[in-house]
This record gives sequence, C-alpha cells and structure tokens, in this order.
Amino acid sequence: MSMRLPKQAGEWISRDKTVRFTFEGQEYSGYEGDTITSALWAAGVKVLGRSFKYHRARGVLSFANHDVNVMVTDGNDTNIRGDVVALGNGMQLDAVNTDGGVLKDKNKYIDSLSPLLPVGFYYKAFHKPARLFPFWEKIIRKAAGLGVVNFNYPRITKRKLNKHCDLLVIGAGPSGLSAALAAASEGLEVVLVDENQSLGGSLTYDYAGSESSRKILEELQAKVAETANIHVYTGAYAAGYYADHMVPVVTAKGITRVRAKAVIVATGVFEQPPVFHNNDLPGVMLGSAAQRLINRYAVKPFNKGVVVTANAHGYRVALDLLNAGAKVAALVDMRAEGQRDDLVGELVRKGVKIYPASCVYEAVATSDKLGVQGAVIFPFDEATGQANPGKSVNIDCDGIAMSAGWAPAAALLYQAGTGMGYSNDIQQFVPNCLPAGVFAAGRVNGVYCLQQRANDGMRAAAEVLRYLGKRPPEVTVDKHQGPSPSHPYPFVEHPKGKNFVDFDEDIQIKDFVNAAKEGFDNIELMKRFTTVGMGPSQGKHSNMNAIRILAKIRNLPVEKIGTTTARPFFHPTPFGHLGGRSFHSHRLTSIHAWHESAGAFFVDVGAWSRPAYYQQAGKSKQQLVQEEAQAVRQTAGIIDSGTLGKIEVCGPDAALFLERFYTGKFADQKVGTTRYALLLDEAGVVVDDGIASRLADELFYLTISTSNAAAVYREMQRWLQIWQLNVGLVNVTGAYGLINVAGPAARDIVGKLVSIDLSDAAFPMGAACETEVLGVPVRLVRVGFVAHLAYEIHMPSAHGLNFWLALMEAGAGYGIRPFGTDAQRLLRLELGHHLAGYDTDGLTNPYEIGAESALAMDKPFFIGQRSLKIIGKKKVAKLLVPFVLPQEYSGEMPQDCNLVIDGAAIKGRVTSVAYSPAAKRIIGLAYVDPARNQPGMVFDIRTDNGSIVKATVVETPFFNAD
Amino acid sequence: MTTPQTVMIRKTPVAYAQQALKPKMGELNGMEVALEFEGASVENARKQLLGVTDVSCFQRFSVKGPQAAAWLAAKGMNTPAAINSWDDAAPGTMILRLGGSEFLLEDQHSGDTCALLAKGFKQAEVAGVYKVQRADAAFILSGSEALDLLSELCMLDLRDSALGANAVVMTQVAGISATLLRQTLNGQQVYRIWCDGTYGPYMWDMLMEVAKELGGGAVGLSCHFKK
Amino acid sequence: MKLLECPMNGVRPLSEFLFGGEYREMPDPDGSDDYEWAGYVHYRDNAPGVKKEWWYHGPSGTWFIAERNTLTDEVLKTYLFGKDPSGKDQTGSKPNKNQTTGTEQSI
Amino acid sequence: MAYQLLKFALGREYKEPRFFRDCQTPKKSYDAVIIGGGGHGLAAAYYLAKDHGITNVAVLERGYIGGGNTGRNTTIVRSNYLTPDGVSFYDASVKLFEGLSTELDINLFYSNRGHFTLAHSESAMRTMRWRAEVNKHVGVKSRVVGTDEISRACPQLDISCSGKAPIQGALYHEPGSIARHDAVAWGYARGADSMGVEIFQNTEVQGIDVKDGRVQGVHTSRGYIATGKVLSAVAGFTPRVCKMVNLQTPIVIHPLQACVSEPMKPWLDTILVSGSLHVYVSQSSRGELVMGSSLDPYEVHSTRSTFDFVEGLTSHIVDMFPFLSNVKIVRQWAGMADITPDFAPIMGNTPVRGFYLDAGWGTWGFKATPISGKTMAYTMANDRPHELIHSFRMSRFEEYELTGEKGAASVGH
Repeated sequence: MSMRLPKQAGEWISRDKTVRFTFEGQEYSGYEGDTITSALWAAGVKVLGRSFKYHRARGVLSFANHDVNVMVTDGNDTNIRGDVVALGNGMQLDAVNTDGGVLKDKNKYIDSLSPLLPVGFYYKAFHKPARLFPFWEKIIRKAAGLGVVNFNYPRITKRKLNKHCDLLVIGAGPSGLSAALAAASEGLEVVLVDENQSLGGSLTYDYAGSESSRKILEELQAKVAETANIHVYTGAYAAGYYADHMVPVVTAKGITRVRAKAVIVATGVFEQPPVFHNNDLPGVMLGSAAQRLINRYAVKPFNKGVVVTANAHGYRVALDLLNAGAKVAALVDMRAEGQRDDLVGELVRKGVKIYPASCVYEAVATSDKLGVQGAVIFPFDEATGQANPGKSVNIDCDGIAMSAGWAPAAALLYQAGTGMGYSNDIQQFVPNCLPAGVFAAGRVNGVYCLQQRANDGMRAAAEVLRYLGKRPPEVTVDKHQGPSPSHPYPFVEHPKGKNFVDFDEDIQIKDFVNAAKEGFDNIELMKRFTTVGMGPSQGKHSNMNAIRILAKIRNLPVEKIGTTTARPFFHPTPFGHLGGRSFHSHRLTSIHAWHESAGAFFVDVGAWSRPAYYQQAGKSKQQLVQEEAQAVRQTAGIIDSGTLGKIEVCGPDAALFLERFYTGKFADQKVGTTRYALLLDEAGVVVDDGIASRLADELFYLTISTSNAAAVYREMQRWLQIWQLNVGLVNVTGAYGLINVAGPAARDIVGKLVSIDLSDAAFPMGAACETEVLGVPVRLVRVGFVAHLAYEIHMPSAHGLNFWLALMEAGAGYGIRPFGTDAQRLLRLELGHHLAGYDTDGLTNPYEIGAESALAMDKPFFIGQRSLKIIGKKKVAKLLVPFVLPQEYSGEMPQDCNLVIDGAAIKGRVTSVAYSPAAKRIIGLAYVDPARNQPGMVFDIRTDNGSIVKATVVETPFFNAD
Repeated sequence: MTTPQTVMIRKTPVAYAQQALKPKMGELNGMEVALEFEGASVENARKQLLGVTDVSCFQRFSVKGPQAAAWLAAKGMNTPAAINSWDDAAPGTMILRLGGSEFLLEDQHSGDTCALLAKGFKQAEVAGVYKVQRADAAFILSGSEALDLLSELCMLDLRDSALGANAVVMTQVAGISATLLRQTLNGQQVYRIWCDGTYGPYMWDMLMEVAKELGGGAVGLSCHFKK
Repeated sequence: MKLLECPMNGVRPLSEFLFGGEYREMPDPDGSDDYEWAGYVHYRDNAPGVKKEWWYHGPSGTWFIAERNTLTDEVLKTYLFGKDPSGKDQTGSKPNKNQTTGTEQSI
Repeated sequence: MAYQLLKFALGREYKEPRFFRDCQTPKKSYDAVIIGGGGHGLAAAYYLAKDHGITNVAVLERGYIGGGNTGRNTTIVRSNYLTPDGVSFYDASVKLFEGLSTELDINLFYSNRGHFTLAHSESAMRTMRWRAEVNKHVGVKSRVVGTDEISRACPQLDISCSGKAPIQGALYHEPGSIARHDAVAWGYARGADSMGVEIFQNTEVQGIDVKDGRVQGVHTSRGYIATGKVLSAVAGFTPRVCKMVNLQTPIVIHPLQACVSEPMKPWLDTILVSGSLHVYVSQSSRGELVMGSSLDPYEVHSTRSTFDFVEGLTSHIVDMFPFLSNVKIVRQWAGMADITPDFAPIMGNTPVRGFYLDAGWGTWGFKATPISGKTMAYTMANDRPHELIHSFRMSRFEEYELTGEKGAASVGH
C-alpha cells in the first residue's frame, strides 16, 4: 500500500523523475530526491533491517543518519545507510546482517534466546574448558559484524582540499543561518556546513506545517544565497573538531579541511527515544522522524498512530500527522501536568484524545512480529517513574511516534574541550565553559524557542566578531521559559524487557541495571561492559538515556554521572575519503631514465630510487651482482651515487665546527685532501660516517650516507646555532650529481675526460680538488671505499647524464660496466669497510666497530666524547670482526643476521656476508665475543636451517689487491 | 684528454616524467625544455583554465650568508628589504629573499644577469657570502583553477588576501619542501613553484594528476614565452 | 592539524615541522662527573608543564625554540635560539669560550 | 561452557555478584600501595596476593579501572622481540595469557590469530631474520616467510601495496594473539579483590611521602595512607608520579593513537603489522577492524586525537586493502605512552627505597600485563628485582647498558 502523500509544500523529491530499484528481490519505485528508506516506506515496506544482536525486525527510528539497523548492500558496496543515502536508479538492494532475507532471517530465533544472553554474557561463557574456545570463537565470529565486504570494490581516491575562513558555522538551522548572516554582514568570510541537502535544519520538518515558519526559512535561504561571503556546503558533515579550529568537512566528493579563526557549533539536538516494551518495532519511530518523512519526502509514517510525548514537540508531531492524513488515535503525555497551550485545544478540536500523565506501556506486535498492531497505555507516575497497570487502555494502531526529549549534538563541542553542565530547566547538558574561538548557538546551546534560536545565532556571531577584535552591538537571548523540552526519565519498566535503549547493540534497561549490580556502575565502565554507544551510531540515541538510567540506579543527579568522551567521527567516515590522494614522494637522480633503460632493478633508499643491480635475461640476481663486482675488480665499474648527502661547510670557523661535530681532526687537514668523518650522538652512539674533503681553507665538502643526509644536515644546523660559529652551511645534496668510477682502469677512463694529472703521486688516495671536466666545474675525489683505485666526480646534477654517457663512452674500450648498490655492498665488504646503519644499529658505539683510530679523544670537545669517556672504561660487549669460511665450504650459505652462538649463548650476529669472487670464498663481518677477535680465532654461526658453521677471524682486506 | 668542444645540453630535471607525453623539445640556456605538448590552441585554452609549465631551464644564481645582501647590492642588484619576499633584482631578473640571508635570483626566460653574477663570484674573495649551488625544478601554474589545485596540494591559505603580491613562502607542496609565490605574467596571474630538482619528476606527476582531473594539463614554454 | 608559528616563516601546519626534543643546557663536560653527565644524556624531568623545545621548520631549514605547555599542547611563544623577545631566555646566553661574532643566525 | 548461559535464563533474580567491592574509605596503612588501576597495577596486586600472600594492598586509581592504556590499546599479544631478554620476558607473558581465562574465570577472548610483521624492503627483511633467529634461539615460534605464505593467510592483502611499497616477506609469529583488553583488567580486579586487595577508583594520588630515602606513605584525595612499598604502574603518568619522589627518568610521553572501523563480517583472520607503512591491523570478534599507527611525533601529556593520524593510517590501509575505500571509520582515540630511549620498559627498584617502577612501556604494555604483574609482585615482595627484568633496570641508562630493542624498532606493536 502506497504511503506517498500528495505534494507537500517543502518536499525534497522530484516527482517528475521516477527511480526504479529493488529491495530484497522485489521491484519498487521512488522519486529522485528520495532516500532508500523514504522510498521503501512510501512503498509500504516497513521491515528494513534486522538488529545486530537479536536479529529483531527494525524500521525507521531517527531517519537522521543513525538508523543503524537499516543498512543495506547493493552487492558492491556495503553498510549503506538507508535513512540518508540517496536512492539511485537501478539499485538492487538487500539488507545486511540477515541470513535468508530481512523477512525470513534465519537468525531471528536469537531474539527468543535473549534471556540466555544477558549483558556481558560472553565474558562468562565459552572459556571453560579452554580447548573448546576456538570452536565457540568460530561461531561467535560468524555472527559478528554487519555487512559483507566486497573484496573487488574499486579503490577510490577522493580529493582532500584545504579551505581557510574567518568563521565556520556548523549546522544551518535557524540559529546557524542567523549566525552566518550576521557574521557575513560584518564582512567575515563564512563557511556554512549542513549535513542535509537543503538549508534550514529543523525548519525543514518541524514547523513545516506552518506558513509563517516556511516564510522565515525561505527568507533565510534567499539571504544566504545572495551573500557572496558565505560559502555553503550542503550534504556535508563536520567530522570532528581538531586543534586550532580545524574541522574536516565530509561530502560525497571528498573532504575539505576547513581552518577557521572561529567556529560556531549550531548542530542542534538528537531526539531521544522514550523506552518501553517493543519500542523498536517497525512503525515505532521518533516524532522528528515522522515529521521528516512527511515534510521532506511526502511519506505518511503510518495510517493510524499513537503519539507518546513529554513536550510540546509531540503535539506538533500530532498536528503534522493529522495534516498528512494519518489518524492520531491517542496522544499520550508522560507529564503529570500535560501540555498547557493552544496546541492542546487545536488537537482536541481535531478529535485527538489526549491522555495526560500516561505512558505507552508497550507496543503490541503483530503476530509475525514485523510491525505494530496496538499500544497499551498505562497511567504514569512521573515522580516515581512507575507505570500503573490499574487503568490500562488498549488502542489499535499501526505506528507510534515518540517525542520525549532531546540530547545535544555536542560531539564537536566536547572534542574542542568545552565544559558542559546539566541544566535542570531543560534537562539537558549545555555548554558552560567554551574554549577560545569556539561558540555554540541554538538548541545545542539549550535555546529552544524558535525566535530565540535565531537570536542566539546572532548573539554567537556577535561574540565571534568580538573575539576577532571587532565591536558589534550586544545581542540578548531570553532564558528558557516554560516546561522542559526533555523528560528527565522517560522509561517504562516491563517484566518482559525488550525496552530498548541502544538500538545499535540491542541493549535494554535491565542490562544497565545488571551491569551496575556487577560493579560496572560508573559511566565509562558501564559503556565498556554493556557496549552502549559503541555501535556505528556512537550513542546518538542512547548515551543520554544511559546516563539517566545510571543516575537513577545510583540515586545521583545526572550531572554527577558525567558523560563518556566524544571522539571523532561525528558520522562514520570512509577510508577512501580519509586517505585521499596520498603523497608518496620520491627522488630520482638525473640518470634515472638511463638506469631504467639498462634494466636496473630499483630499490628505495630513503626517498630515493637506486639501482640495486642491472637485470639481464637469463641471469640470476646473484650472478649479476657477482659479475658487476668482478668488473670493478678486473677493469672498471661505474655507479650513480648522486643520492649521497652533500654538504658544504664554509667560512672562517669551518674547521672548528667540524672538529666539534665529528670525532676526528680537521683543523690540520690540508687543502686538497679528504678525511674520514665519524658522527656520534651525545650518548656516544654511531650515527653516520662520511668523507670530508677540504677544497679550500674555508670550504669543506662533506659526503654523508644517503639515508642520513637530511638528519645530519639538520643536526649541523642545530649545533651551529648553539655554538654560534662563523660558518655557512649549504646543503647541495640535490644540486650535485655524483658518479663513481672504480677499478684498475678507472684512472685511464677518467683521465680521458680530465686534464689534471691523476698519477698516484699527483693525485693519491684521499686527494680532492675542484677542476673542470667537459667544460663544467666539478669536484674530483679519489676514494677507496669499493676499490683501491676509484674516482668520484661531483658535477652539477643536471649534467649527470652527460657525464655518465661520456664516462661510459670513455670506458667502452675497457669493458666498463654499471653496478648497483648490491655490488657496491659486496665490494666494500671485500675491502673490509663497515656500513653505518647496516653493520651498526641504533646502539652501536665506536669501540664495538673498532673505530678507535677515528676518535680524537685529545680534542677539547666533540659530540659524544664525554659519553665515550664513560663507555671507554667499560668492557666492550661485542666486537665487529671480519671473518671467512673455508674455501671448500659447501654447506648452507649463512645470511645477514644469522646469530653468532657459543653453546647456549648468543654472542653476536653476522651483519654482512657474501661470496666474494675476489677472495674466492664466503666472507663477512660479524659481532663476536671480544675475546674471540684475533685473526685465526674461530667462532660459530648458526644458519637458517640450524646448522653450525665455523667461521675464522681474519684481517682485511679479504683479498690481495695486487 | 678529449674534451668535446661543443657545450653539453642538460636535461630538465622533469624530463623523466615528461617523456611519455612526447613534447616538442627545444633548448634554452643550455637546457632542453618542453616547448609544446598538444599545440597552441589547446595549450592557450589550458593556460587560462589550468596549465603546468616546466621552467627549470631558467638561469639561477643563489648566495647566502651575513654579507649576501650587501654583496648583491654592490653588484647593482635590487634586493628585497623584507624577509620572505621577492622583487625584480634587475630588469628581467627576479630575486627571492629566502628567509633572512639567502637570495635566489632567476632570469625570467633568458638573460645573463645570473651568469654574470656567477662569473663574478670568487668564494675566496668575499667574506660572509656563500654561493648556493642549486638545481631546481621550477614550474608555472596558471589559470582560473590554479588555486583549486593548490588547495589540494598545499595546506596554506594562498588566496590573494593571504598571500601578498610580493610574498615568498617556503612550504610543502604535495608533501615536499617547495618555494611558492604569485606573479603576473603577460597580464595573467600565475603561481610559481620551485623544488629540489631530484623531486622534479614527482612534483610534475602530482601537478599533472590533479590538473588533469580539473580539466587542465601540460603547457609548453612557448605558450607563455614567444621567442 | 595543529598550527605552529615559525619565527621566520609565520604560522604553519605542524606537518611542516620536526620536533627536536627538549632544549637542555649542556653541563661543562670537563666539570661534571660521570653520573652528572649520564644524567644529562638520559634523565629529565618530563612531568607536564611549559618546556623549551627545539622545533625545525623543514621547508626553510629553520631551527627555533618553542615554549610549549606539554599538558595542553599550547604554544606560548616561539623565537630563534638566543633571541627570546622578552629577554628572559637563557638559551645560548652562557658565554661560549669559542664564540665568534658575525654569525649567520637564520639559515 | 554454554551451560553457563542456561543459568542466566533460569534464574529469576539476576544473581551475578559484583566483580569487585565498591571501596570508599581506605585504611590508615597497607603493606603495599599500587598506584594505577590498569592491567599492570591490578595484575601486580593479584600476584602479590596469590604468589606472595600479601593481601593488605590498596590499588589507587585516579579514574576507573582499566581506563588508561589498558582500555585504549589495540590488544595485540606477541613475543617476537629482538633481544633474548625481551623475547624471554614476553614469552613468559604469552604463556600466562594462554591460561588466564581459566585462571581468572573470565572469557578474555584470547584469540590466537598469528601475527605477520610485513617487510617492504631488503633491510626490513634482514631485521625480520634477526628477530626470527633470536626468537628461535629462545624457543619462540617465529620465522621468516615469503609472500606466498602471507597471501595464503590473508588473500585479500595487495602484496604490492598498490605499487607503493611491495611486500618482500614477513616475520610470522605463530603465537600472536588478540584479547579483550577491558576483561583483562576486570578479571585481575576480581581476582585481587577476592583475595582481599582493596581497589579504590576515583582516587587521586597527590603526593608521596619520602623520608631518609624511604617511602613512608601516599597522600590521596581520600586521605593519607601509610605504607612502605609503593608501586607506580601509571603508563602515561609516570613522570608525574616520579616527580613526587624527585626521581628523574628517561621517559618521555608521546600519544599513541588508534581507530576502529564499522563492524563487517570477519574476513581478516590474522594480525598484520607493517613497519614501513606504520600500520597494524586486526579484526575483533565484533567485526571491527582495530587499527593503530606509530607514536605521535612529539611530546604531549593528553589523549587528544589528530586528523593527520587517521589520514595517514587510512591511506596506508587502503594501499594494503584497496577494497576498503568505502568502508568507514567509526571512532578514533588516543592513549599516552611512556617512551624510553631504547624502547624497553623500566622495571624494578629505584634509588628511592620502597618505590618501585613499572613504566616505560612504550606501545607494548598490554602484552606484558600478566608478566609485569607477576615480576613486579615478586620484586616488591622480595625487595629485589625478578631475574626476568634484570635488563630492564633503570640504572642501565647511567651504566650505558641500554637494551638492544631499539635496533629493530620501527613499529613494534
């Protein structure tokens, strides 16, 4: 039976655009503008989902983005919220969390088992005997969760934007709209956000029956539309409040991080369900939900209904129902005094019977338990909260609208650090101490009268202007008059329970009572034990009622109970939105394209991509790495080392600076030479090592290992500030390219390009100079890290490829071969050099790697020196030594990080191990017992498969260079 | 020794990222540069909507140190008085004051101011001035949607009301350090972005990825500078 | 994201900064015994309160001092090392035997 | 067993007793006072009573029990550490956990799911081997596995991580488990309470009385309590409590954040950790994905949430599981972690006689709950550190004998 109404004045649907869809296999149609729920309800479908725990039938509850029991899947996406997600043509929808469909859910039997499953039952069952728990756990895990995830769902990248404004107004109801307009008229740039598709907040449903309120709404909407400095985001929710007024605003398209100078929270209130037996049946809904159905979507909530209320709002709901052509069989007012204004007369004139001082004791379920067939009304003693069974009235109806009170939508205020106090005038938490730059207006601020809500918006805007240094006129807001909009205790006990407080988690009144009996009688423990508020709606309709129940149990005023902490997000927010377009930055040298075309296999080193080795068809990595290394030993190899950190230290105090920064001496270093530079931290731990080339009296050029470059430069900057030396630091890591040509033919190859004398006498190991190559100024350094004869050429990085090509050409006749980081690691190992960060870890001190010779302990100061004086008094715990395996060794190849074992004790580990084609045996570095560090001594390495290999300590280099 | 006599042409730092687009390349200041991607009519329209242009080939010269400002002034350069601001150092050459005591000069399109300064700089002769070797990837971002693009890649408020006409900001763009300012080029307000050249391909890719979504794309150098 | 004011570059989102730890005056290495030195390296009063901290603005390479309440995460002020505008700052005020003048302060 | 459920159905009155008494007025003195009613403090109280017969004990909790990091962590239990001492210690914890539901008679949902630490680079693979070798040496089941085995355990995982950080392999740790964190605290509280320990919630310690280098008592919001032994088990608040006895430590407080998705039908059966992507994720018995990341990058003594955390985390999760794009995050939260320079705890006696420290837990506190309780109870009862915690002694810092956990710690949850 169609529940669609004739055109309603402010309706959000487009009747000329029909939308066809299916739900649980049945075909339906709705209109563009419908949500899934409104279209189904219009089509007369009332069972929209099943509850999480007991699998009870559920329909509309809030119709405000917390109908968590109405989640559907379209086969592609899951956990789609029917109450707010727009209907799309061709959607094929099914309810989640059912076994066999929403009507015939095979799990509905769990409802009748509910007495077996009291609060916290799972803590008390299934664990004995322990061996059976995995069996029970499988069953429990099968029952867990809501929707089924589609593993083929595509990756979606949403944009994440940044927006700056003077004022962010969250909520475009009467107070938010008034606030935005007032602030904008004073010239502020305003962002106005509302989660609905249309501005107006409660004006789009609550006062919708009234001509005058519609006029107010239209005027406000028109004014906002013509105000250029109000930027409106509809269909957008403020997901959370973060430090310094940053509020991510979420729409279907993505997230905008709004950074405001001030924020007005005008988020309104959530209607709270009164609690009675079967208050969850499809057809029982909040009054505001009924109004939304009628006034936004032109859908009749039910044909003949009962309104249960404890405030004026319920009377307006009844009027809206009557206007929509529904019969109102009774209006049940829980208050002893009932309502005392014109609304009463109006309803009575329209034939509605009013039951003051009464309650709905239970909703009577239809025989199939899928809907309402009546309501049982009992007199209600407001003072004691007791229903009196004496004079009950049974009323036939197919729906119940509930309006007993509200809870502030104050999550953002809490997150901002707002102090909230409980107002007995309105039985609601209201802000009483707002953080700087954060303001509240409207019902979330405890202001209920429509005119005063607009005033309150203007008042908040005036406070914002004052906060921003302007002088606006004072705006006053009248204090709340008349009866409270919320009932202090709208709960009706029932021997059969099923009076739901939390619809997400199926939590009933007795669950709270029992939790308290077991000692979980403060709000946080109660939340954890009962799981109230932990479902997807995050307590929007349950937290306040939980607090009221606990206050009653403990016989304390509500404010003594306090609230649980409100965490982001306001509404659940998709991974894809939050992740957005992730920035995966990376650095490439100017030779990258060449490496790629030469078959390089790249590895990430910090932000850089570096060739690990160059692939060739039919050859293994192992083979290629050996070949690349052999080329260096036999003729020449070439490697792109442009990723190394490069720092210039210049100025009169340059040498002094380095003497303090590094462990060695630099003051007496001759121009044109290089020195080893070892950096420690203040605890004496090895941080990095590199090479310092003195290019002029006042110019040192440092190379730093790739992954430490940025950190070392930062530390140089920091210490320079502390020491106040006359030094300039220039980080030229990206500005210079670096190519290393190594091997016996290196001199001949490099000599083809450079004009200076490269002979050992003129340019020995450790020499460095500035010269010109190919007409370009370069820095040339003779190094010995991977081979005894090797040259580093440092050139402006845009010339890197040219130099690479020129060197390849120059070396062609010698069989020059590019090599990657894998071969480099092997080559330096063959020479016995350790790699900082590879052969050391975050706690290694220089004594453990045998670096005493690099420590100028006689200097007045260097970073880490004082700690070394302490460490130096202690016995070294482990020592890095070079080792070899017997040439004939044919067992399992030891790997890096295999342990050095002595009986039952771990003595150390292998840090580098490889087969050396030059030494023709397996060589490596390992930490060993310091007592076993002498050449010729033997220690045990345990390989992956557990076998013990005898390794022998040797001296380096591992092979005879001649 | 066999030094080639011809001057070697450098590749732009973003060449790697551009190669798939197969732009028409030319040479400026000794560097290869993409002159045109899809033809003048497409790129002229794109320039108005959202265009990304590689101008890494512009000549640059940079110094830092306590005496840097004085040294530049002595060389006849106009230096900005305020920190983090830019100005014209000389006709056709802009100068960015990066923080307090570092200066970046850039010849717009062509010119030899930077080359002359570089030639005239001898480290040993000037105290308190240190040459800063640079290898920037540099971009022009033009068009009505440029701010929209930047609002995704940069967290700063870059509206005209917040970003002064002569302001220089050192910030993060697409998660990496970059220098950014706005400038008027042939009557059009454009944004200029510099980052370390080794991040150039990444930056180009990110700018293009977002630009394409917004209907924009690559614009060749010729579209902004008719030779 | 939290905002922080770099003394050279103004207010920026926290993602542009690196935390450099608490600023602590180094004791005279020659004048302190092993225990005192180990205490300087390892021990600190890390109860919440206003602390002087090192922060680094990455895009410009600027180290500076922030006085921050570590309980509320509120930044009271920021300034370059040794340049507390109130003049109360003791950082770097100790005479340094090797200190020279004409240094470059902001790099 | 399930017959327990019938008991609930048949009884007319709800007869479940209180978990623990509602203590309001402390006695004048106790044999020991434990500051901090989290898992660690309650476990220490439990083992003091059970193992050492010391039952005249007060546990003082500023808020409510289990409300600190016990209730904020992502509930992972494992022992695949790097140092032999670390592995042995946590292995002892895992073994206690395995029998804990039975011992405390509460279902902790201790769920053995297996734990993969993903390696996205060769250097990460080296560290995995290092950990595996040490674990094997100590008898803990950890081994280096290839991508095929990871895919078998979690076929939904994109091994290439959307091409951004291809997975090379992993350290597989068979005993890796998750548990219901709150229940651990409640179980220990009930156990301790039943043996006579008094638990005071909403009770703040305002000062500690020390005379001649010895603890004399504590000043609380419920009055002065005399005692000769005080244990501080207050992760996140350690520096504040240490200040009361003028003790400086290397501990710095950094927030650690986590978040949870909406419930979905369980599909992720294992625990996944990625150091390079700063992600750890498992799926709870409620069907929620429970996720965390690395520590916040700077010191803050508060539990505020940041948006950057959840942005970074989700982008990495989507790299691993692209199909989660439209699945939603429900809630994020934070705890405060004690961080030490070597990523190992500080446990044992202190220079202040009678003041014992159970601190410096970084991000690993939950998994150590039983063993920390047991070893600290031993340490307090005997006034000398239990042998399992020797390398976690505070004096290691001034002795420059830091533990080696730092070597492998990128993300270590």
